[in-house]
Amino acid sequence: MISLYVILLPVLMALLAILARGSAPLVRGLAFLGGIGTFALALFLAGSEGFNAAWLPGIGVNFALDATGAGPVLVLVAALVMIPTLLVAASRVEKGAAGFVALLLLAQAGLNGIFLSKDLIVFYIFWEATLIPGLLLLGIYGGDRRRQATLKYLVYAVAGSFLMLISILALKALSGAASFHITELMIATPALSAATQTWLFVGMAVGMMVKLPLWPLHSWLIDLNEQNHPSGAADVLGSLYKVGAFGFFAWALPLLPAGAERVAPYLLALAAVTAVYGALAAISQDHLKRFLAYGSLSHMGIIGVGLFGLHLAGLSGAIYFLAAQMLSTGGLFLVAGMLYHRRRSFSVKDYGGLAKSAPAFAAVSLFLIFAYIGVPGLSNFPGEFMALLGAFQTSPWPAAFATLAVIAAGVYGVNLFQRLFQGTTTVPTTDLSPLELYVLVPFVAGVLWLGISPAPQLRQIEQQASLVTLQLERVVEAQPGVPAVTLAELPGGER
Amino acid sequence: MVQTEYYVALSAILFALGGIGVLTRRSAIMLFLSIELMLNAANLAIIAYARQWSAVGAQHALDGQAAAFIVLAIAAAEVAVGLGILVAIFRNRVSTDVDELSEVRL
Amino acid sequence: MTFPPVLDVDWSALAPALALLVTAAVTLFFALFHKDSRHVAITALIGVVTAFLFALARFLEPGEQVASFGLRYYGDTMALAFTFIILLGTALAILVSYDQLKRQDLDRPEYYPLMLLSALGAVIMASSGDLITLVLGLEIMSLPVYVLSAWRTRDRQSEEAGMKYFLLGAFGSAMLIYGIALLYGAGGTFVFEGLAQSLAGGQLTVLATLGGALVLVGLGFKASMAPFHQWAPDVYTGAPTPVVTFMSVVIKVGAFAALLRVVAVVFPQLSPWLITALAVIVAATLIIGNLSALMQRGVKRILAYSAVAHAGYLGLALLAPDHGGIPAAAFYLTAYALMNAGAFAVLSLMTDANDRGDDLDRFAGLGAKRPWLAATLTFFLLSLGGIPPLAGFAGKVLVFQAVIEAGWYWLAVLGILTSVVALVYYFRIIAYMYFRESEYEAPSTRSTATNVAIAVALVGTLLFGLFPGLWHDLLNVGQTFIAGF
Amino acid sequence: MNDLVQLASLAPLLALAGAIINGLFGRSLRGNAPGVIASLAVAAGFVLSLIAFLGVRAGGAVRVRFGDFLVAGDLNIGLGFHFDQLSVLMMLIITGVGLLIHIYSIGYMQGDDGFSRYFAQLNLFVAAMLVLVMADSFPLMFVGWEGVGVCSFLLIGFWYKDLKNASAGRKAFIVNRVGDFGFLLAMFLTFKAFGTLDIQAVNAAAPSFAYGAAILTGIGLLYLLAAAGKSAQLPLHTWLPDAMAGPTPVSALIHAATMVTAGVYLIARTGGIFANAPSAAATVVWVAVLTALMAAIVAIGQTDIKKILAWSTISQVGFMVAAVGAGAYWAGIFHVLTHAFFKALLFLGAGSVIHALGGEQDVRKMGGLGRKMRVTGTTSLIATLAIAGVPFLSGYFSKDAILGALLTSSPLGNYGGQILFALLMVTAGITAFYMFRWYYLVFAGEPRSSAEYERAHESPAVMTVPLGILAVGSVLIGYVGLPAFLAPNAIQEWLAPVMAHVDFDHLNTSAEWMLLLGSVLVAAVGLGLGYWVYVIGSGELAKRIGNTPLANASRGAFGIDRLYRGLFTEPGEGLAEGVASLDRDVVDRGLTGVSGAVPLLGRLLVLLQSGYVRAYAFAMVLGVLALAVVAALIGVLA
Repeated sequence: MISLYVILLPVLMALLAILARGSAPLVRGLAFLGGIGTFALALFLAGSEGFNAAWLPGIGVNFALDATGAGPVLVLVAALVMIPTLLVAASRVEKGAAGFVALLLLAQAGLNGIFLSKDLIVFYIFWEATLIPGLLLLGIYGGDRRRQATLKYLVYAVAGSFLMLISILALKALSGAASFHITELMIATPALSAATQTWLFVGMAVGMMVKLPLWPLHSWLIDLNEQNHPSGAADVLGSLYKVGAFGFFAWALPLLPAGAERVAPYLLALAAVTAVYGALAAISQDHLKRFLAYGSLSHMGIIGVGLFGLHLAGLSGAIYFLAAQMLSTGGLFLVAGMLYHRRRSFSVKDYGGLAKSAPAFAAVSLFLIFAYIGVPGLSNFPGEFMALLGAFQTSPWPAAFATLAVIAAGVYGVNLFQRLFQGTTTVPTTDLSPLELYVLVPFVAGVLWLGISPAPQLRQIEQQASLVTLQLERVVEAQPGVPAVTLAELPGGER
Repeated sequence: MVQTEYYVALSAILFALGGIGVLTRRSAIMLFLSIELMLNAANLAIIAYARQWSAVGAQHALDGQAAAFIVLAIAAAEVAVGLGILVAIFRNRVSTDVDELSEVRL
Repeated sequence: MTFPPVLDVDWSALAPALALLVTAAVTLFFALFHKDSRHVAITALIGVVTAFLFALARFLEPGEQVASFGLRYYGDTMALAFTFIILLGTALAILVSYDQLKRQDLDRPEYYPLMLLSALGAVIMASSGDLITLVLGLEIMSLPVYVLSAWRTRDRQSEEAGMKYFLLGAFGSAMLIYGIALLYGAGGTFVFEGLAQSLAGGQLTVLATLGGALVLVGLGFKASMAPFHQWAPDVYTGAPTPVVTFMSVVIKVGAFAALLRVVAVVFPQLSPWLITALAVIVAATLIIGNLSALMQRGVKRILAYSAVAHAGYLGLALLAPDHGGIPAAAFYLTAYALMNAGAFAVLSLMTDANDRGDDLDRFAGLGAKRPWLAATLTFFLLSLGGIPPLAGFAGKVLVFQAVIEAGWYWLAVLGILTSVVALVYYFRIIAYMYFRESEYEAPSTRSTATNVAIAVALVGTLLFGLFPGLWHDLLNVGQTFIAGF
Repeated sequence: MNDLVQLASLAPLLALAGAIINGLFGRSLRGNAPGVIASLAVAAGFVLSLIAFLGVRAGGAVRVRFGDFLVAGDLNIGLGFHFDQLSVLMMLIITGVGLLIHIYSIGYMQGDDGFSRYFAQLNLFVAAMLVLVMADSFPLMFVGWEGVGVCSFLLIGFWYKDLKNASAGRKAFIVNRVGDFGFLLAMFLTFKAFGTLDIQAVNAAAPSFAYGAAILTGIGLLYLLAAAGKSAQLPLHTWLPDAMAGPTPVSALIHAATMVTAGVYLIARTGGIFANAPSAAATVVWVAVLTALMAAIVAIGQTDIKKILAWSTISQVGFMVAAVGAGAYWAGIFHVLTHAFFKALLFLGAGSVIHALGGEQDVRKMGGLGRKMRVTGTTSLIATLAIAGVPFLSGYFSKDAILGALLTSSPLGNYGGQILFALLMVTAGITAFYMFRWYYLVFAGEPRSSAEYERAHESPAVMTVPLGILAVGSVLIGYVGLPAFLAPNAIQEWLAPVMAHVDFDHLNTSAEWMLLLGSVLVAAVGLGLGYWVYVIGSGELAKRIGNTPLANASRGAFGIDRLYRGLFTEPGEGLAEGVASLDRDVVDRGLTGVSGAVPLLGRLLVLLQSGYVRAYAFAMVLGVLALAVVAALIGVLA
């Protein structure tokens, strides 16, 4: 049931925040409450028993949630990230903070739904519904060119996900599965002919590539981050909402193994390109948020490499990286927001030598940057390492190419730190305010937590990742019509 | 006795004429009359078929003949409503040229 | 073949229609002697509710007899389902008209009686079991709407709308009737069942196929499917908003109910090519409707084209009658009735006394000025765009599921691509409301009745969006859906 | 005993604790407190290392496993430490020399406003370095590996207000990243080949491959790339001279004694692989020897007191890498040990001088300082002689061992072992020469700049005491590795159990003697040459040979830096720019353009909505006719 509450609570808080939009302190309180409450629930989420109710039985859709596998990990990290983000939103947004907070909470609810749903249609519902809060955040609170950015975001996201919907519906229609529940589908769909699987996989892949995002379907991401509210809170949501990888991991790959095996090489190539491409583009960015956007694009490329290597370690690593990047990327977006709060500019040129007047700020930022570029011992390393290692086992050359991004990461990482904090002091600036300190502490803590003890989370993820590899293995000796996996082998098999 | 095909052919011709009228006449009245023509063409066809089907059974013939009357009624009703609207419009702009009814477009 | 006696009257099946008829008559007299149109509206509402209750009673305990007049007038689940939707739409329209008539000085006594009669026609269409009943229903439905479209006398646009609609409508029904004549010639009866049986196996004549095609055209016109849709945008723009609220829902429901019957029962016996033709028509409708809406600046007109587009999505269901297409269509129409009526209700609060001012610029900054109004409209638009978790999405899933089950993949892909476009123009309105500063002062119109309508529509949109099962299950409960199947 | 050894696992944690304390509360601590705390942390680490040393000597290698780190299916990497003869020795060097340098820094960094930050970062470095040597798996080792890189980045750019220093740190970090790239790929390939990343397991499994198997060679070369990055070997040596921008004690600890030897340690650790991949091993030696020679030549031409030492470090590390490449792992580690003492001593001496001269680093402005700075001068002399290879000092023995190894390593035989030997001999001579130059220009002769000379003064005890201790070490430490044919070679025996086996041809005693004499001779020649050029020739000679091409090349470090700037840096920046603009102007625009076509179509369709009733009717008729025609066709066909 917790898996249900973890979705309902943010929604409830969002509604309350709207109603309480009159009083800022009340809104702040609700935001904090929503963040903490969801996090508390998320702590007990893993392994809690799921939830299942008929939703549209006519065509076999059940509202099925389940807290096994990778979902709970992502929910937990996202919840951790949301606490400070909500705080920032509630205190740094001048006009309409309540709406901002509400939209963030709604989006969080949607994310939790994406991560926990075990019914393909329900998954799609959350996938699609979460888009709207993001759009409104961008459109209402964004910068001058927000309208173009919104339109671009809308078109990319919707065009992709609608095609995905067709694939999803065809999935059941063609495989004759009894329902859209993962267990039913997993038994039925691998029996489809490889050609059919390929088509369906491509259909799903389009939608997920947009949200991964992979080159060349990433342009929306850059504008989104550039135009979002300067506080950076909305960008944090953006970094949480990169759910394409999870979509592949939880649905496309296990449901269409034969299709995956055919298409994966091309996606792998794209991902490798994305990794290096993003890193290179990041090096020469002057706009802080564009910089971060390209940097995380590179991360997404590496995640893609991990996924499409179709190797157990790579898959686990990719998803772990997906969780970890929420912290470093999100934290840095908030840091960018804090810099903007001081100088009203995102241009790196306007900064320099801040370490002198704001040593603590510099230290935390450096810490997050190192996490961001995957320094071992910090959050991004385990995932990055395993993703590349896994992919290397199956297809060395693309993986090796993607590993080049590590060098580029070193370049843009230290470049950024230097241009912001080192050199001769431009204008003295204030060090972290108490609020900012409270905001950044969770990130630092989380970065250390994910960096030093990844094993427990990795085990949870592996439980689901092994399912993918299992399905893929079955492809080899699969005879048409013979179910690839049996109910017993599936996590949360009971419906 | 005359074969059904001929009636149907005639009705088809009438129907076509009506259609052409609709496309060519600019006066709402004439346009409307063309439509009436089409309706009557349909009626003719129905009656013709009714006669043909009476061979199979009275039931079928009755169906058609009843239908013919209903269609007549419909035509009448349309006239009533149509002329009503027409008069209303005529009161405003002293013309029944349908091509002037083209303010709302695109 | 043998038919049950012609005069087997199943009153419980007829009850809803009769209720509407009686109310129409009563309100007519009532209105003549009573100035305040609001009381008329309430009587009309009572009539609608009565009809609804009759239909409900029948729905809960379906009689052993599915139809009366020898399969000429159905009282089966399908007929009742569509009756519900028609009554729902009518009720919403009445609520929207409640205050608007006086404000826009449209209140002349015949308004509500005409509306009820039109609804009656739609109900008859939905229940019709033979082509003649169908035509009767269609005319009873259409004629009052022709008049209502021109209701704003001495308003050139309104008159033009009425005239256009009437002329083209008459043209369309002429074709329909001629098609019926040809079908009668081929099958010797007007009853769907009879036609199906007599056409089955027999040598198929060109005239029969042509008859089917003409019937398709006639009904397609009412359903505003391309290329027979062009009246819709102009009429929607010209006609008074409350009237548009009514016809955008009720007429579509009536037309599609009839289409579903014909396509499901008769077409299988005609040339399979007709289905292909239908598919082409649907495709054209989807493309034209959505792409044309993209260019509009008037919100009313955007919704008009979107209505055309939605005819296309319903057309998808039409292509899969025996793959759950019919319950899908019924559900979709329910959702459509709610969200479309809701959207027009909001619109009626936006327009001025002369029903002008639906330009996009008027909506700029509405989110700040009239937050609740903007929020509700946003809900309706997103639902129209098929965004979960709103009713529109559930409808879309059902329809596409059906059409895919039926194997129309290219049509499904086309439909989904066009609906991307659709979302763009719906979202354009939202963007104006929230992402821009307002240039005009927000409209001050307030109306409790309209708010009630909006509330009902909103609750319905959310309810059927969050729990679509509630309604959809009732639609395909075990019993055969279309009598005779 | 094991438990006691395991206790040493606390060493890095203690250092880390010190770092955290100084980092968080450093600025509120008064006076020398940060320095003291940091030194205590390292001292405790030294004691623990000593315990571990004794424990290992008594009971052999010990493994500790705290838990899992990275797990996925057959990938199972634990958090664990491995204490064996090699790692404890390294721990001793790190903590021992580290402790002395910490103490020295208290004096050196006196009054710097980044005092606590300095010690926090220095402690952090020690922690990372300990993790590096103690790790039992490659990924954990990589944690330390990158950790020390980060610390070196921070400490090189310690005085970040001058962007030059900061950029030096950046350069170091980026060049090291290139090495890390190699390390990562090496790990991936290792896992592909061995199915594990446990160092011991890999070493154990290596022999099961065919001798010289391609995959082993590949892994070896990738690890070489990693080592080249950390240990500043060709072609990744360019960062180390710039790294001198950091505080001198940092240069002593990180860029002389410990971090730069990580590459040596890595190759020694993975000896199992290199021992079975002769071509890879030979490549290692070639790279190392060429580096040593090149760096030695460059060292001659430098005028910055620290830069000379930096190049000398590159050269000396070259010696070590050559040794481990040749398979004489013990010799390499032995040189790491001795070098740690005398090179740290040299740097600290230099630091003491810089300290005395208030930041002056140009040797041409020095001279005769020995007279005013007795301790510094004497200890520096000892170090100079030691590194020059003067008999009976530590450098002599370790260098001799390396030369011998190159001569006798049998796998190297097929890859030009003799040539390598000869080259390294020459390098040894050059070493003696430039070190003499260094010492003479700084401490001996007449003061060339009176102003500086006047300012000069001996440094406080907190700095000189460490100098003394290191000096003693520089003299004595060599005796743990006496030539095997003369006396028991303690260090070789000590390391024997953990080192992969490589065959060496046995030299007869006379040859051994020849070798010893040879290296003595070389050292003598080098020093003599220096004496001739700088004392007798009193610099005139230097001026005359000063503008030969070789000399210019030496001064310009063979222009490799410039080459790289033209070859990688600028094209790299260009590439980045290119990608950015490509994304902005092509990818983005292109997709937007495609979507722009849709509204256009919409415009066309809207034109059909002419508003004329009859046009609409016409459209309907067209539709009907289309249907009719097709219907008719169907009928005809049927």
